[in-house]
Amino acid sequence: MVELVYLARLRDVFGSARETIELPEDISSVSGLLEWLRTRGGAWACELAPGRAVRVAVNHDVARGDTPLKAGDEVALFPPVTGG
Amino acid sequence: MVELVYLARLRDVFGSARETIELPEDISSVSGLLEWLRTRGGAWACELAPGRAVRVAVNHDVARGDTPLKAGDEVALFPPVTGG
Amino acid sequence: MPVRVQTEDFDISREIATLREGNAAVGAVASFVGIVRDLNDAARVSTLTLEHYPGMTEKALSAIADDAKRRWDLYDVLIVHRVGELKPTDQIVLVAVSSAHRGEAFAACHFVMDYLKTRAPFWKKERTPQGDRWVEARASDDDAMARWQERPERTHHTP
Amino acid sequence: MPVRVQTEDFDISREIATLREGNAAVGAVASFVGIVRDLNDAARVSTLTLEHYPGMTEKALSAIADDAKRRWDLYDVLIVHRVGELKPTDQIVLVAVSSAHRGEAFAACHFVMDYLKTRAPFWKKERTPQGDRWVEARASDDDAMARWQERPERTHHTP
Repeated sequence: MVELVYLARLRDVFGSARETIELPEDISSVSGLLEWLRTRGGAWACELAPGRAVRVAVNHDVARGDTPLKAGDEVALFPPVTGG
Repeated sequence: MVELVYLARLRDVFGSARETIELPEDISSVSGLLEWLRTRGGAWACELAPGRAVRVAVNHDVARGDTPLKAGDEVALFPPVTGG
Repeated sequence: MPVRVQTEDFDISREIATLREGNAAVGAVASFVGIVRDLNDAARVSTLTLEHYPGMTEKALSAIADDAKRRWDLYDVLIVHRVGELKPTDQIVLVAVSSAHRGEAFAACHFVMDYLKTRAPFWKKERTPQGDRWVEARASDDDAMARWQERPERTHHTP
Repeated sequence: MPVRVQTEDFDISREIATLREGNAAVGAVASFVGIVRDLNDAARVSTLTLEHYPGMTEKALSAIADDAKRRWDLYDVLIVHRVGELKPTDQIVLVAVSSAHRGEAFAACHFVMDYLKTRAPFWKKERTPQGDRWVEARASDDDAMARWQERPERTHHTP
């Protein structure tokens, strides 16, 4: 099980703040997860399309495409930050 | 008549905060005034010796050696500033 | 408490007094306050809602403060960032840095703000007469942060 | 009152509130507070006495503030400098700069402090266990000011 967290504009367009998913066996990294989410189509395919500015954090640390995933991780997806 | 103002350490060593002097006729600039003050000897000769870091202001504006002097001017002598 | 995320407003004087407390060697405090403007990208802003990612945000702010302490000779770094609904003229963020001398305090305070703008998970949503909109990240903020990587800005000693 | 010389202490929050008053376009306030340290050049300081040159000092501070306003896009510049007898941990000087964006505010605030240190007629006398002594000007302060003449530091637009 992996906990997905959607923040700010992504939460709005996905219509969901978080969900718990069973990670398919063949997915072991952030880029694999994004690819899998894209297959949901609609807002998922559009917002997570390659080249879109999506940031990912795994367990509260900034992650990259090759950051590995394992059961129990909290994976957050969010737009570029705009605080301060 | 010219009003001389001594500030900070210079006031201490000259033992005077201000004095009014009759400007000798042949003195028409800051450097002339300093030369003339040096002839008083003692602390005057020492503190105003060429090469010493003395700052001069005429009527509240920073002055240089060739800044002209005229009757009624307020001329201040002080060490480099140390505020802030 | 060098890093805080809160809905309540903050008092700059009180925050700086706490930052300096008990340290008579502090000679310089540089600080920055970010404020909600009534106009952004030509649109009237009536409300600004700030969202964060609890847990990660505090961690990111602490990392930025620690990074500043490694780069410059500082006594302390304080970051207070508000979240929730804010109005024009409301204070959003306070960064305050204490050190012996001013050069370090200025550089570190500027650095923390530049990093916070691009690294700390906060998002702004504006309410304008045209409706609600999420504020877009600015390329100029990336540029501002990038310059700290080019030249690590070890300031000369300016008391 | 953008420039003041006074014996009384100042409250940073109140000063910044006054600086911002009535202007909802202010998005950034950078400020600096200089503080009496208990140790200077390895000597314990018990009292610091600050002297100024009434008339010229206010004029010099106004000129520095005006210079900053010409160099950067600012709303306002405030300078408050104390004179008289101060103790370690007492506040000496406050510089606060308001602008739309942070880059301008930071640069201008730093600039004003660097200029003030070498151009504003203030003098410090320290009381130490070894007796009273006038503080000597530092070459590093001249260096700090000189860098603003080399590169006028037109900051890029960083909101």
